Amino acid sequence: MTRAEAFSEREVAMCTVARMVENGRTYWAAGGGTPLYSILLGKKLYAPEAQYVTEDGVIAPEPMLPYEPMMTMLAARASYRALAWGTMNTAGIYSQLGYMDYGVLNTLQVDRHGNINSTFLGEWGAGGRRMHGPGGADTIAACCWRTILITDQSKRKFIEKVDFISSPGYLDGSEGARERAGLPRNTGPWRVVTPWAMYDYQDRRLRLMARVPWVTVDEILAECEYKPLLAPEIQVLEPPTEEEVQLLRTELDVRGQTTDAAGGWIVWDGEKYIRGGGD
Amino acid sequence: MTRAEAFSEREVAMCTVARMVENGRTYWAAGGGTPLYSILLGKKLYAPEAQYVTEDGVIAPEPMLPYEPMMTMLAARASYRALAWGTMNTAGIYSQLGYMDYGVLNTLQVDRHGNINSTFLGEWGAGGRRMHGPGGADTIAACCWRTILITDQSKRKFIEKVDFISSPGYLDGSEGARERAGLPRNTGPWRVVTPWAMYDYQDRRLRLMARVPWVTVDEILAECEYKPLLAPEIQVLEPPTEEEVQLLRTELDVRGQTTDAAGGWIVWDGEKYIRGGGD
Amino acid sequence: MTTVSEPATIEVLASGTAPYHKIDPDGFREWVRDNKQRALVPKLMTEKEAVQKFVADGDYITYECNYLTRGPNSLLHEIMRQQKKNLWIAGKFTYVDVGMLVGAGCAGKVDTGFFLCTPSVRQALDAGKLEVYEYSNVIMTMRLEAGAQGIPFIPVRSFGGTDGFNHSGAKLITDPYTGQPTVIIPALNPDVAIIHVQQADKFGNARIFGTGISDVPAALASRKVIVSAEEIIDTEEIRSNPGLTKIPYWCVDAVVEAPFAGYPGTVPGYYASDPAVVMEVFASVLRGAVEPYLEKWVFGVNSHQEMLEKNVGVAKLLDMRKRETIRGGLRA
Amino acid sequence: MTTVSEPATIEVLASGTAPYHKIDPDGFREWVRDNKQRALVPKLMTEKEAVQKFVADGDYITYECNYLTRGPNSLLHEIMRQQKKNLWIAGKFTYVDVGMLVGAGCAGKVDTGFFLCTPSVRQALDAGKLEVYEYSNVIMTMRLEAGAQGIPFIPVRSFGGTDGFNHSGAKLITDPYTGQPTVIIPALNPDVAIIHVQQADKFGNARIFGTGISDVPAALASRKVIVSAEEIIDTEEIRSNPGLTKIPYWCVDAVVEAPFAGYPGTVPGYYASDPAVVMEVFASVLRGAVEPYLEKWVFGVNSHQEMLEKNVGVAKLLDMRKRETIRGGLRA
Repeated sequence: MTRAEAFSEREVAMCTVARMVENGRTYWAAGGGTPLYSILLGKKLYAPEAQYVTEDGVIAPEPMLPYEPMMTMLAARASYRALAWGTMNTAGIYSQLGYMDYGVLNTLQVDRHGNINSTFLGEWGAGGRRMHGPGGADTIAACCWRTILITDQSKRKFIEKVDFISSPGYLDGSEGARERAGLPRNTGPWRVVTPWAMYDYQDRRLRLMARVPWVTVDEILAECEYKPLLAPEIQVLEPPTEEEVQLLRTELDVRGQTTDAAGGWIVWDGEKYIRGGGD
Repeated sequence: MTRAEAFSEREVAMCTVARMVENGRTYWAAGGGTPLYSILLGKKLYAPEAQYVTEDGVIAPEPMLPYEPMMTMLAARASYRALAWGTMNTAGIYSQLGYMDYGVLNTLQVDRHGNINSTFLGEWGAGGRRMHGPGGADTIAACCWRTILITDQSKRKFIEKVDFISSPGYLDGSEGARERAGLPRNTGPWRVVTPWAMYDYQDRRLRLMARVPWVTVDEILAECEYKPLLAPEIQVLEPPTEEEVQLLRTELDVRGQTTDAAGGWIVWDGEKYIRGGGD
Repeated sequence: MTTVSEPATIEVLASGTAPYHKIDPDGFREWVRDNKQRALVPKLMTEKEAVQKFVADGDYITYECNYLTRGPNSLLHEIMRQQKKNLWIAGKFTYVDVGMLVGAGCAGKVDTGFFLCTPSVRQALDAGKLEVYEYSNVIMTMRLEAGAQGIPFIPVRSFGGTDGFNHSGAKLITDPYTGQPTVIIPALNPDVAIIHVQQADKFGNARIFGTGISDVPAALASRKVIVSAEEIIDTEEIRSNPGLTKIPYWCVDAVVEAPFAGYPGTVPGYYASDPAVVMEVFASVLRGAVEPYLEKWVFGVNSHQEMLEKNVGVAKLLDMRKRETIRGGLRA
Repeated sequence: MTTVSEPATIEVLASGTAPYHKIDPDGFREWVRDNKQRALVPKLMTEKEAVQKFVADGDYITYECNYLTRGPNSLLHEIMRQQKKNLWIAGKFTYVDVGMLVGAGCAGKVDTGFFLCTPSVRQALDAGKLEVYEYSNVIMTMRLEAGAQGIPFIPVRSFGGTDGFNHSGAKLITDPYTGQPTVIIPALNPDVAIIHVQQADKFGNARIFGTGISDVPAALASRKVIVSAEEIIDTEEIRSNPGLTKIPYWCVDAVVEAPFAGYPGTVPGYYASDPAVVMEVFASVLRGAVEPYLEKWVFGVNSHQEMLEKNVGVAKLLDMRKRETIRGGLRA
């Protein structure tokens, strides 16, 4: 595998998630953006026998890539060569039944306990900024065995307590809080991936476990509103490879709408990675 | 229409029901016996635009007749040229939604309030005779707007109070009893048809409204365990026509399993109908 | 085998506080009895007639799927042209459509789901012209599923613990069978559903190919159902393969022949999208500049066909059709 | 729009008193996580292996549809041959099958539905060897539907007011949304489902043509699922038309290639029934003389294929195939 010479921050996060994709596991990709592209990237390069569904109930497709703009669900190319076609309740019901190993989703805000806000910034009903709502992410976060959250590393996103819980994390963080709220046993947030870092959870609290080579732990912590737990040893994530970014750019996000939507660029100067413009 | 010269008691009941079938109405036929044949007879002779479903969720078929023995549901000939195919829950759900105008069913026992027993003769759990159970008839009796019950005229069948309510009539006969039990509003028993008579309901109590020409009201009442209400004028039902019995015998119940299963024969002697052997 | 000791009551642990569309299973049944044709009656009409007849101001409306994929766009456009007011929108799996309906002045309430929350939506919210109640996509389609069964509510395994729950019609109860906290959600029976399908006969028997969101539940759960179809096919064709019928005629009140009704989006198996116009609508809704788009594509024409004629043209339509090369399972 | 005043509790107006199969949505999820293959793993095996591996004494079993129509008869016969004991049977839309299973000594409990209550069933009941709990066909398939959604119960609009209700696991509650009395029924998650289909691939992706009873809910609701198929088809064929797949592979634990498995009944589109043997089984079960039938068709042979070879023969099978002339919608 060859080192990629230049890549965007968003591409970093997608490549990191792609490497987490496992053969023989099922994934529910929230919407049709970074979660779907991360899974497809992982499936193409590392885990061809990973299977996924999207909200329209497509089961294990072999999509005809690239998609046309905004046509990542329901379109013929997106549902091509599936093993079965269903509906949104198909996806909902299989996840209720425990068939979905992993949910992959993104968000605007995530808090200390992995709760997700994509609905409202500010106090609901008392001024603030209305956003798009949870979509399918609420059911993904509730019912998949493990959820992987993709977001950007920013103080506005990593906050102590989300303004509005659109999709459930560990709620108030107490043991059994999800079960008391009616959610299935032994489910919940598992990883958070940003262009800079990866987090897991210890006792239902977010914990920094890894960083990319070109960012320090302090820089990461500076982009968190509160101080997350720290793993005893902070691992260093592998940067994107040339194969990964090529595939992303030529077959998946060919128009760059998903990968370029946010974040700066990182360039390999022959000795080290340098953070470039953007952001 | 020509008078039929000879016919069985069971044929009489089926022809009576067939004449009640209306264009533009929906029917749920319980099982695949007399209810289905009665509807098909009515559809073929009187109401081609009546539509029906059976328990397997077939919608408005044009079956290839005759059926092979016991093959009145699910078989290719039975579901032929339907407008849609479904499942048992299809039938269940459309009836819950109020799409089924009429349910047609048969039974072992019916009581004063139209309650139906097909489960147990005797005291449940304390000896007696176990029967086959309600099948789909419970949902038919609960959810179709009106139910038409086909049974034989016998003291053992027309009883004061059924031993076991398999499918609901007016329950204890009080106003609102069905609603209090969770059943949909304004539904319930509508007619009972036997080879001898037809009944409707007044204030949720069974009422004799018509008889066949060869049986007197007293003979009918002698075959009821209790005395049903009597309509001010007891109408006389038209006997089967040659067209009806021919169609029944040549296209529908070609092996006579349904029509000959019970009851004697009636013969036209040139002046009047005479009850013959059997019974 | 389990015998649970019987509580005399079921505890309600929490209740959302939002208004929800009226739940009345018995009333819905009576509507069906009095309004749904169980006879095979031809229901072909124009989009204009269908919307005049079956969409009223204040109606709760659901549609399948959305503006970009098998969208009932000819009907959505007509609703905007007829300036229907104060609609309550089932905002599940929507994209640009809610922003368009708000921009056109048609929307009064939204149950979300998901929708692009655009400047015009935010203005309407701030001005108190729009109310939003909180659900999620699957919770909305499960509400429709309950409505499609004629039952008042249904248990679900998601939604608990969210703030959406608090601003919804959901409840958390102690399940009487397991004793575990369980979320139940209110059924949804919209006043009107508009659904675009690939094929239908004149009575409304409809075929849908490919994946979907909640076409069948929406058709069963709604009091009035308008189906638009790429092609009207003969009932003989329907009867030749009953396994392909997704929605039976008796649910359907109006059938509109509407080739390319999904424009500028795709209808699987029939045509690919028009990417330039997809980006145009997306950008204009997102930027809150929806009026020019509506002016050009909705208000500036009298019908969907006129829009195709004036704004699209044969070459583009043929190209969209040509680019849709996948057929397996998408054409009968 | 409605805001109902919130009761702190929901009244339970009545409860059935019968035992019901364990309801444990979270436990079912864990079973799925630990036992269902999400990888594409070939699952072809013989009827003997499948029953040995996936049917245990005491299991709650459901099957589709029944002995006479698309019946999983090769598997039912094998269960009897292997003398599985004390099965709890989902007796919905059954016919002769319950009488056969009781006659073969395999059944311990039945949730009915409908079954031919034959002399041998009555003897077993009187001897205390068989227990029957009371439901109806739709109540049973709705219980499976709830089980297939992973929820503990579901409201229904029938069953209220019956004596079946009293001898079941149903409850009558005050619906917290409308205030009206509403029946809820316990979900059903069988231990094992056996389903005969027209086509499946080696992974278990299954196509079913024609009408059905509750194939898909049964497959989703059950811990172990054995599918037998008239034909094994290639996965390429499955992928060529995903709209025809009714059961996806991940629900299925075993796939048995079983041409003519529905004998003596029909499999729509493939073969008509054998009327003489249909009448034979019907008569023998009804008269309580089921042993000679079982001896000839079940115990006297080692496998379904041997039964076809010894007791049926080529000419009859070809004739059954020939008499099934209807193809529309029943063959891919």
